[in-house]
Amino acid sequence: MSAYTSDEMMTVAAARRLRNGAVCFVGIGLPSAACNLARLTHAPDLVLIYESGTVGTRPHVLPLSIGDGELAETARSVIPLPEIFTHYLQRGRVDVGFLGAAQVDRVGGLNSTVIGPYAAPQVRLPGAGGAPEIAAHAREVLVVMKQSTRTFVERLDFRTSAGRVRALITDLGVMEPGADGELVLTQVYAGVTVEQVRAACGWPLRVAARIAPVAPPTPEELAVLRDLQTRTRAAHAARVRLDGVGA
Amino acid sequence: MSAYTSDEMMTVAAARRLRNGAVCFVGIGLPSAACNLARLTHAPDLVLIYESGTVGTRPHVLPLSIGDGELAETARSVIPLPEIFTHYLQRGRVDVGFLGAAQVDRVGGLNSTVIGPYAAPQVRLPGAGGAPEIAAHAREVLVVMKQSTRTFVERLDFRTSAGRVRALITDLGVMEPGADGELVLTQVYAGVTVEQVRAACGWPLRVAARIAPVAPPTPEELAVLRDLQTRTRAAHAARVRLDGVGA
Amino acid sequence: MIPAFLPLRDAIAAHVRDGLTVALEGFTHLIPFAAGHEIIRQRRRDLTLVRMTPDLIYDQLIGMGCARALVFSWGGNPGVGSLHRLRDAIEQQWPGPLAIDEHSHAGMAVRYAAGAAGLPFGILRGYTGTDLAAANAAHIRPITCPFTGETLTALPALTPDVTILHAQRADREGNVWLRGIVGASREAAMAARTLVVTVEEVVDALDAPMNAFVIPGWQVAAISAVPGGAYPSYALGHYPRDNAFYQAWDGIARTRESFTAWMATHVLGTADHAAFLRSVGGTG
Amino acid sequence: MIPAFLPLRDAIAAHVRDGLTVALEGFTHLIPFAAGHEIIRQRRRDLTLVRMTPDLIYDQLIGMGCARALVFSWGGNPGVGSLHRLRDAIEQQWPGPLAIDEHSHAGMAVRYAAGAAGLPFGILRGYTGTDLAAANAAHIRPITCPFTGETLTALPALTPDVTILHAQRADREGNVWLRGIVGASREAAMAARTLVVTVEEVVDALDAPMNAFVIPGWQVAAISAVPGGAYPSYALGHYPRDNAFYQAWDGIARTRESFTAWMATHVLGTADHAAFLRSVGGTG
Repeated sequence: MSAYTSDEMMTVAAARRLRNGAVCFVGIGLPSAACNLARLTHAPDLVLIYESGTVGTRPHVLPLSIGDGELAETARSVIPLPEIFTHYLQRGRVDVGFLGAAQVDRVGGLNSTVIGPYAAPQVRLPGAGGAPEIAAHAREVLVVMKQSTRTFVERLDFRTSAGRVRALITDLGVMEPGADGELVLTQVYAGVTVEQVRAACGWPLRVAARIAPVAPPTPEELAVLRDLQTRTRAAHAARVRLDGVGA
Repeated sequence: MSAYTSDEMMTVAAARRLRNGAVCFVGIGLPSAACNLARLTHAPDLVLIYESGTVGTRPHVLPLSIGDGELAETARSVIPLPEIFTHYLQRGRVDVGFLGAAQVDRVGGLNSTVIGPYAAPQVRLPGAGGAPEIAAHAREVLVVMKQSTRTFVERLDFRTSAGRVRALITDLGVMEPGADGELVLTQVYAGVTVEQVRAACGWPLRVAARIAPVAPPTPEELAVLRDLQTRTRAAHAARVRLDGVGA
Repeated sequence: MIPAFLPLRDAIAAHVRDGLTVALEGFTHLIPFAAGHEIIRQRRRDLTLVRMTPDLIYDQLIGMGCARALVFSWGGNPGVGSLHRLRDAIEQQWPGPLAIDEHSHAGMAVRYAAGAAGLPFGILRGYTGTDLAAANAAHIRPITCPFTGETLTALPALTPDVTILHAQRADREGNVWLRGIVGASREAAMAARTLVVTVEEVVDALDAPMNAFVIPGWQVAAISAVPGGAYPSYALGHYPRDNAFYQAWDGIARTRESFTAWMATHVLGTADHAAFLRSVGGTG
Repeated sequence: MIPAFLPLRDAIAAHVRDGLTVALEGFTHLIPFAAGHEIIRQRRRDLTLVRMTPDLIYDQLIGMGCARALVFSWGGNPGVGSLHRLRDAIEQQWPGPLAIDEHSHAGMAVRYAAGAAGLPFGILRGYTGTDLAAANAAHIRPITCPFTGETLTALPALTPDVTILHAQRADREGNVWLRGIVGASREAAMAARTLVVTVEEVVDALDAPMNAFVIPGWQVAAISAVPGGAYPSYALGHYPRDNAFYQAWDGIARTRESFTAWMATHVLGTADHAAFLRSVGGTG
């Protein structure tokens, strides 16, 4: 169990940032894995809110979509989506919001809209979803993204959400905003050098005077995460048959 | 059964105005009696909406308050009150709104707020409730009020809702707006003279060239109405005891 | 995380302080009478009371001198007539002056909804052709649609310091389930800085159907189990509205003397809601 | 009063005409796939398609040339990746150009809610510091709070000509009960000029709990019983989401050729939804 992937390290590093009892606005993918890992380890009373309208949900397998039935069936309450954005997010009831994106800039601005010009994009990305208001209203915003010079860019092609990031957790380390708002490398994972992090960043990355060490995933963290992902893969691979439906 | 009161005639006249299938925004008191009388006689598919959030309700006894349990238990759906005013009334889904008031003027403006100046009233009345928006948004507004020179006034002390009235049904007859919006007497009940109606009105009442006759309550109308009111009085007189509660 | 489960006396003492803006909501149904009586027993003063329909409990709070202001849309005894104590306060300033911030039902719903949504104001097509806006210009203003140019009405958000609700049921995590007519309870709860709830019962599992109106426990500051806590209003599934009491209130509240005597006996003279219920003949 | 109970083919033919603005809502759950396929079979054109999350069914409608515009807030295959047909339309104008009116989820919810409320616009604290407003100035404008002076964002109401929903159940009066994740279905339904619903089953009595999300039959224009009508999305209590199909769609839709062939076989080549389900191996 000593070997682990950089994705696993990133997920574990994100999970550790969540204090027990926090109210989290959870996105699909890595944020969902991190939040549920935290809930299944050190933070059993984490309140997970998915934008589909499920509040206080405790899924047994990770959802593929933001609105899988698993989320509804394990939720404390299932409410209309508009109330998630008004009564919870905009009203200031969300402690932690998680975001990812196709591009991030040095102040934590995010792009998930287009690569190239908006009117004639080279790549049309999915778009904003909940991101602009999560970035605006969650007390604390965490961004989780794998690093590359293609995605950590000097200039965003489109600003989908404003920079207001408490921590940017990558597959190499962690960046946090300095006093002027520019992201500073504050942690690197075991076996990663500062030069590696710099090389995978598209702007000249500032580095903190003191780089904090990050403990590798514990055996428990790895076991819980892998178990969750195994259950999830099995659940998502099964084709659905409707033979009984309408019979 | 040939004898009937002027209140009964007024309720029956109001009930007859409701076509089967209409969506009615119902207020407490006489409107509620009229709507349920219509539902129990010629308009079984009348859709009754009470502002408390009960949609498509079919009470067995008339409610004393706008939110009696009877309304919830016999409703097709029970929804939050704000949706009644937004999704139903303001969105234009209500065919008929019923109003009453302490004062009415010659264009159907209504006062249910104060007698005397607003800042220092002689009589503080309950206030607007749903009236301003019912008057504004229902396709058709019916007002039901007993006539007197004290209540049918030249000048309102306060305009709680704007005049936009299809018919003003009194205990003596019916007034409807003319081309310029001023109310004109168009019907009088059997046994009532035009002079009586004029004498009980605080402004010089216009009278239509042809006054339509109004058929007295039928035996069925009277029987259904009296039965409903008898059931209702019995239900409201019973004191509630909570001996089992919390046991 | 989990709300404090407190005796009602302690919940009111902890959260309802002199001078605060307090909303006791519930539209005819689930009106938190027990909480209102406890506020009277603790002789709170200078409250700004918010409620769509003041009802008897606000008649009592106003008559007992707890309020300096009232935010409302319909102040009567439903199906019966006046609230005599509310009238006396406005018409004769007894027991003291009462400032009013008056709206329509639709307007109050919009104001709560704006507060619940974290917005500074809400909009409606309303108040047109009425004297309401002129009477309350501080809280009712025109606004222009930036797309159509149409003029609508803007109203400021309501964000009570404390909202108090009564519900049928809470579980041990403090999740609260309201069932039946809910009025603007959801919006009043979400608009509040602090939410206090009384319930008919605390159970191990809510057993609420999916999509029920459940307030998560982590949003609730304090919960008090108060069986009969909505009486003489009602709690669907527990006891009906005491319409006869509502009718009797008209006589009790008509004079200052009969009102004061009744309150001295049944509210100030009772230690808690169970004693109140016994004293009015609701139990025992 | 009571909606028309029609075969889906007739319901679509009667209500979805070329050039209309049509919203097929349902957030991941209860997505009306059968209705979308029927629109494709009937070769509707120039539709303005409205949906928070376009999902596979809009990928199909767009790829088959039914749409001239898209109003949306997130256009991907959830948890999988791109909607390749949506991308191809925007990036390469295939099979034709696609105008877009793009928002955030919060913004789309506000737009539906404004439409549902009969207001010309809605407001939110949103879009601040983003490029969205500049990219879509026709539909995103600043507005000033008349009480605080704060600048907020105004968005125009959405009022689809036709909203189509899928639900678990309707009764014989046409009352419709949706259970589980509802997304913005309520607002999309109330905003619509015409509401068309497909259901898993029509029953004698809904047996919905009080406070359930029930749409009164008199607001529904047409109801079609279509078992499996949300597949490969899901209907809670009837069948789960076919996550494996969503993953497989990535390969099917990746090229114009594989997409067109699949649609020819499974949608254009099937007479109705039952035949579609058989053809994709969901039944039979």
